[in-house]
Amino acid sequence: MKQVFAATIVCGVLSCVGCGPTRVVAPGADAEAADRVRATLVSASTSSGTEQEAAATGTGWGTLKGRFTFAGTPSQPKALVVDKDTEVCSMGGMKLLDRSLLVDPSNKGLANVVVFARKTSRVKTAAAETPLVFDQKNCEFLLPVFAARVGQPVDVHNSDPIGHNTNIAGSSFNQLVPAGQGTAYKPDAETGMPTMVTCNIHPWMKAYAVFRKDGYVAVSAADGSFTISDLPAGETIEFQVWHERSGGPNGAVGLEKPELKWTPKGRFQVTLEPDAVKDLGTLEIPAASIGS
Amino acid sequence: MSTVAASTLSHGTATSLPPARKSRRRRRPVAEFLSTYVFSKDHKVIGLQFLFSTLLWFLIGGLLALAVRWQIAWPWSDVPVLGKLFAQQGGQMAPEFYTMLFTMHASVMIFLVIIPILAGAFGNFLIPLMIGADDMAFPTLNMLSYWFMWPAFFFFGGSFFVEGGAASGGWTSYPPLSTNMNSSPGMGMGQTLWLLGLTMVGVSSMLGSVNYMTTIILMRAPGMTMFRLPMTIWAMFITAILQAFALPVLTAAGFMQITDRMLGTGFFSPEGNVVNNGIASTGGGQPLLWQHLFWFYSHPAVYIMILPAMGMVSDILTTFARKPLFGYRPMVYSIAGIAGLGFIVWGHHMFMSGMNPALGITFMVSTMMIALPSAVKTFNWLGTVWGGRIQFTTSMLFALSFVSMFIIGGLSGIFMAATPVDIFIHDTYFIVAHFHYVLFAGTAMGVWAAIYFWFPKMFGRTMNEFWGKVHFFLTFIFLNGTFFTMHILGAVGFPRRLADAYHYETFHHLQPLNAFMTYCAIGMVATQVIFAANFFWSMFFGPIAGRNPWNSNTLEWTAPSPPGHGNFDFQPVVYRGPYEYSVPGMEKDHLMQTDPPNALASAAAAHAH
Amino acid sequence: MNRFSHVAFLLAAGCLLSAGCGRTPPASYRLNMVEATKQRLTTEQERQVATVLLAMFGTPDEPVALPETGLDEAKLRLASGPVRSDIVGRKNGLYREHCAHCHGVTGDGMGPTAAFLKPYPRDYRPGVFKFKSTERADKPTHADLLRILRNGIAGTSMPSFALLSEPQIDALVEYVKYLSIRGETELSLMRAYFELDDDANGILPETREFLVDETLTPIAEKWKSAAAAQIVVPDMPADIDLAESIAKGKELFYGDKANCVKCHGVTGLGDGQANDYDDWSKAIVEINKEIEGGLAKAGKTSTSGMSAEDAAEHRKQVAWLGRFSQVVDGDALVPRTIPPRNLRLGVYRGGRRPLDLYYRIHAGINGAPMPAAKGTVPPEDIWHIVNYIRSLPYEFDGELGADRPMVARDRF
Amino acid sequence: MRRLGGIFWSLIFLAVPILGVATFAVAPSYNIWLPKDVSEHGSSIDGLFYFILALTGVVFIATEGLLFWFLWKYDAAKAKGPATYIHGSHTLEVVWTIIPAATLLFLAIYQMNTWADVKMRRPAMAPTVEVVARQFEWRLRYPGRDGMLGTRDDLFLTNDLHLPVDEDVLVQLKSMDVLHSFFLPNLRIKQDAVPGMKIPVWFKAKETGQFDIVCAELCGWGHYKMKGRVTIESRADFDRWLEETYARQEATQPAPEDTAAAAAD
Repeated sequence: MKQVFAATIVCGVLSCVGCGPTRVVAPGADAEAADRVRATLVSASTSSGTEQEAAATGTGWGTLKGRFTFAGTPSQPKALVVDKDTEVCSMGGMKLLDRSLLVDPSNKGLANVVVFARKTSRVKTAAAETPLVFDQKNCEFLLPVFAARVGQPVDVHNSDPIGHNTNIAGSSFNQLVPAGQGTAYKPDAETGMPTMVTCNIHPWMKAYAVFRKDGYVAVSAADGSFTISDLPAGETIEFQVWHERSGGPNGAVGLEKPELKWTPKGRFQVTLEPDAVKDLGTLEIPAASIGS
Repeated sequence: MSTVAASTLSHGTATSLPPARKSRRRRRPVAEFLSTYVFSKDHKVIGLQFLFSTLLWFLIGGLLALAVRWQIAWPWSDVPVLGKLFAQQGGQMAPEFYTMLFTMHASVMIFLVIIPILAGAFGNFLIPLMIGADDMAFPTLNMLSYWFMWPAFFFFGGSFFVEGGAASGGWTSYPPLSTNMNSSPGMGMGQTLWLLGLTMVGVSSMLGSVNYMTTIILMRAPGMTMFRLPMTIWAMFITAILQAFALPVLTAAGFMQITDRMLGTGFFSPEGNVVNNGIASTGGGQPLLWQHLFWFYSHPAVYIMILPAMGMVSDILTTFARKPLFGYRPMVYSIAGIAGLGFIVWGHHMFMSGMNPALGITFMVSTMMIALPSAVKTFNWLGTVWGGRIQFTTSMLFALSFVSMFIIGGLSGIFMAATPVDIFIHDTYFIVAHFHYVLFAGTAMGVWAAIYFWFPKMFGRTMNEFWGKVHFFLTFIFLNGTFFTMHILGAVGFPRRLADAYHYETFHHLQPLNAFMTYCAIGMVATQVIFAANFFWSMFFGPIAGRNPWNSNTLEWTAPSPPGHGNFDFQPVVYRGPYEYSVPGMEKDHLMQTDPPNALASAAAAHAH
Repeated sequence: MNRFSHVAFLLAAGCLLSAGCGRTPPASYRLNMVEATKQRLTTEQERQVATVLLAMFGTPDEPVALPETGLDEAKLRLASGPVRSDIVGRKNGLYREHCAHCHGVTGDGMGPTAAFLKPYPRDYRPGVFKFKSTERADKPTHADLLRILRNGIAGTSMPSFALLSEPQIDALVEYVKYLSIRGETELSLMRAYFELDDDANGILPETREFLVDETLTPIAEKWKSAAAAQIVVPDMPADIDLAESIAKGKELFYGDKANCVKCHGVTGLGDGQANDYDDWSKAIVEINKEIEGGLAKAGKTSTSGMSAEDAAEHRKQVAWLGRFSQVVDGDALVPRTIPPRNLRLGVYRGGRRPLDLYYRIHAGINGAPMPAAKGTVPPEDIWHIVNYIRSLPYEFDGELGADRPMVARDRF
Repeated sequence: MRRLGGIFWSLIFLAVPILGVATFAVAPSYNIWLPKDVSEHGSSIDGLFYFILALTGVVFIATEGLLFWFLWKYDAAKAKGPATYIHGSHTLEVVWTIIPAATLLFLAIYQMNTWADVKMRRPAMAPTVEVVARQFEWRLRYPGRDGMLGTRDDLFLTNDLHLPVDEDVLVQLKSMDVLHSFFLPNLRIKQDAVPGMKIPVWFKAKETGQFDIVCAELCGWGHYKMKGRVTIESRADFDRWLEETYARQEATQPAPEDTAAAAAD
């Protein structure tokens, strides 16, 4: 008899093998809706419904400044694993430290926070022709976060006696940079959120680059302060705030600042007066919003 | 049928006796149940446990075969039932899944069905009964031999659910494919479990074979000389010897492969062998070594898988031909001859393996020679049927089909033995046809014959003859439809184990034929539902059978059906060989081994008047 | 008891037979769940992406190619759908017959066999291909993909399909492009949600402007312009003899200008760099870091001290991290480091023509750490490096032992 | 009823030899038979195949026929009287032991020569081509102009084997990872490729044409993928092909068809 029951069980198992691999359920498409969408796509007629441009465009130029601080005590930065070219990369036993969370011990200032304007109606100056220098020394990018304007020449430089390569993720750029020389690069597209820059020869080397068409972008200094000047006044500009370690979506820094309409996507809005400096004062980033 | 099925007792005296039950001291019912049905040391219960387990795995193996056939007939098409598993892939099975399917089909059928059902189920059930012993020599070993199968069941069954799936290196699991975890999915945990399972089956068989040899040598009833043993017992005896001598080699080889995989010993893979950009193997091993060791066991093993069937068929043929076995001693000698030669022919599996071709010639000759005893046996079976009075019972039909099919399987073997021809048909469907004719059309049919024949002795009831014949008819048709066509597939050179052979121009046109074979295979498996239904129905509701429903001669038919603990309600004494049918000058057409000579005399006297 | 067991048996037989009637749902494309979760899309947003993609690209059985994609739907039909032959005996469903079990029905490089292969099969969805005749950031040309299909990729599990008929290979290439364009569109749609203004309340505009003009066309254009972006290869310097060229190449190989030695190693055995990833794996590595770090941090912080909404926020974050790790387990392969090529085996994945090596060195390998030498190393020097590399498998080098060339001889 | 039973069953068993022979008889007309043989030694292999087929065919028909006849004649329902009481016949046993033994022994000796030709009598020559089996493709390497394998002018190819007709060719067979088997159905050649072994395979093709290369030893999940093609062509064509392929392998500029396709793209 037992065997009979065993048979039943086994047959049961055999007949209902349909579980498949343990993957999360991906939502399926809505067929009717899809047909409707396809209809609109194949119809050459350009249906209206595009979001119109920002209406108000004032005159004059203003400046935005502020200062980011970190509420809480940052943990001791970890030392990076340096296993190649140690004679250069850890000269005299010098350790390379993880620079993803740099807080000024004196005034809690948080460095390397990126602030950039998402869209502006006007731009004051054209991209400068003087090349920016993005240098690396002792197997470390000198700038942990590097902001540049699209079209502005960048001299990706190597001040080390050894060769590097610089690989800007999501761009066309992954070039050899010979010792003591530089390689010219002209950012050709906006990055949106900052993108990672690495050296494949020394995988611990890491930095971030952000390229903007209008060049309205700032990286907070060691004391956490930042300034964006020559912004178009008289219109509501939405700014995006980013930090490498932020736990928000794509590194966005969300703050509790209703007066600035600060969203969880790390965006706030300000309207500048002509020839005036708007100081946002101290923007305190809670420890909780900084991810691992 | 009715007269045959009707129980006629050979012993007027025995009927009055109640079925013997050794008085056991009362225990709690649970313990009672456990010791009687689960951890029983009674050879009959153990035999039945083997029978049920193996039949269950027979079903699983058959379903695996169906999945394999589906892929061969309609490659990459939506698989029924299994398709749900592959929803992510549009319902088509992945090639490694296919390799896993045929690997496990072969492994299950060989190691969990054929070997244990012959030696385990029928060996256990029949040996003591047919030699007149009240049980095996070592009941505890006997119990262990069954319970050592369970780890194997779990290893084989469980391996389907580990990462990468079950073993997928073919049932021969040739290294380096099988020793290198990188070589294929299923070569990880699955293959290890497979090897462990194999070892467990080996242990079980070993315990069994020791037991069988001892029992047959020491515990025969008074008067049961070696040359009065029924062929079944002779076959079991020699099978046991084969196992005892061949198995250690396989077990050792299996452990070598395990250490190759787990500890990086390099028995089987050459140095610096890189598979799938994995880590290079170390230690200069030799892949052919495994093939030698493996086939040194596995060739005798194919005789382990057929000899007992031959023995049982011999007994069934004589019973239903009502005629003595033709050439009893030649039959015994040929079994012994097969067993002896079986140890020096393993190389014929390796003609194309890169083994020294000169060695190939040696093995060709020995292989040709091993066809001889098989031929002798076949002629003797024909001789047995000749001049008989054939009763077409289901059991007899299966037995006859065994002879008929074994002829095909035997003859097709000669093609493979001829080395030059083997160059072309090696690893094609010709060999697949060959071993399916021997193992399915041969052994499996023999097993069915034996089940229909001894079912009354196992459960005290006879199986339904009509449905039995339907079962035989359909199985017989479908199996030939499936397997005979494989010969001509092989003649085209259609290789085995290919997930999709139709992108080769040479084989492109063979798809319809394969589709036909798959239909037959589906029919064949579906037919077994009839058998299963008949089996379980008759177990409970079949007509009650007496001690000797088939008017057969051998000792088990003098015991009650089913025999109680201790088998015989009187000590059987043997006066003659097992095949005294249609002895002239007697009204009864069978003369049991236990019939005392005086009964014979009186019968003769009665005849005189 | 008897009857019951009998019934049990009939049940067993019954469920076996009835199981035969189980049908399989039609094949469907799987959403890029990793990106969707990374972008924290809601279920509605995921469904919108799926719907829009269905509208723009159809299903694996009935692919759709908008004219903007520049794809040939006839070819796609030949390659798509389940494996079958039509009346005239022409094979359809080529992709699922030859490719899907590694590259996956969706082209996500996650077919059933994928996880096992070293290296992993390509994930078409980011639209990044390694071996091509165009500059690093550009798409491969049709001819490049044809070459890969014909020759396979030596040293990987990508076999050669040279024995398929021309139209069949052509159809497969077209289908790979289709899957790639589809995947890129999916990515940019999913990323578009973050760029949305807040007044759009999380719904992408389902207009022709946005979907075709702003999303699909730029992607398709890159594919169309690939042919124009083919690298112009100067002729190999003829005035210099091979031995000399090889000597120069060796100098450059070890010099800190070309710097090959840093990764391919002093011996050229590819042992210079052990712990770098290709872009596909690196993305997953970063995600795993984020998840592990986040969960570890969450484990340390207690919600007790927080305000209600902070606590809610915190719980939401933890839930997201949990789901993300679950998604990555199911929808991404375990990242593996990518070793630099062993140059002494004589196995050249992108092809062994000097031309192929020139392309690799000139433009680097997109998606892989291999940087571009163009601009740093002048063309004729690149040719010298090519010659040197081609000589490595046959180089008799005392330090490496006299048996080293045997490597080339026995395993190319 | 029971009479009919006996008749029915014996006819079933009669169907075995009839249908069996029929299958083999009609198979060739459906082209389900030995593929076209283009090798020199193939004829002797096929001859042997037919010889064994005939031999076994006779035995098959005889034995199955006898079985049917006995079933038909000795059906208990029809035959009168008791069964023949006989335990065997020594002479018969001897006869049907000696005859098969002689036949089988003859068969064994008769085919040794063919076997030796295909597998033992290696022609004294350098390898025409090296075939290295790999999961899951056939890697081919031709010695270049210097006729030596392992030098810089080697020619590397995959799956597409070209060989000259009417010449002895020697294939040096190796495996890179696991067991494979080099199976040329139309050339009646099969040889396992074993990692760590260099196995010579030789044959002479009689006709030009294109034929399949099949892997006949399970080599992993992609076993079925190992499709190769052997092109047998005249010496002149073969040499031209070698030159062209070598030129293509050494290309330093994109092939015109590539740029053309690119332009068209």
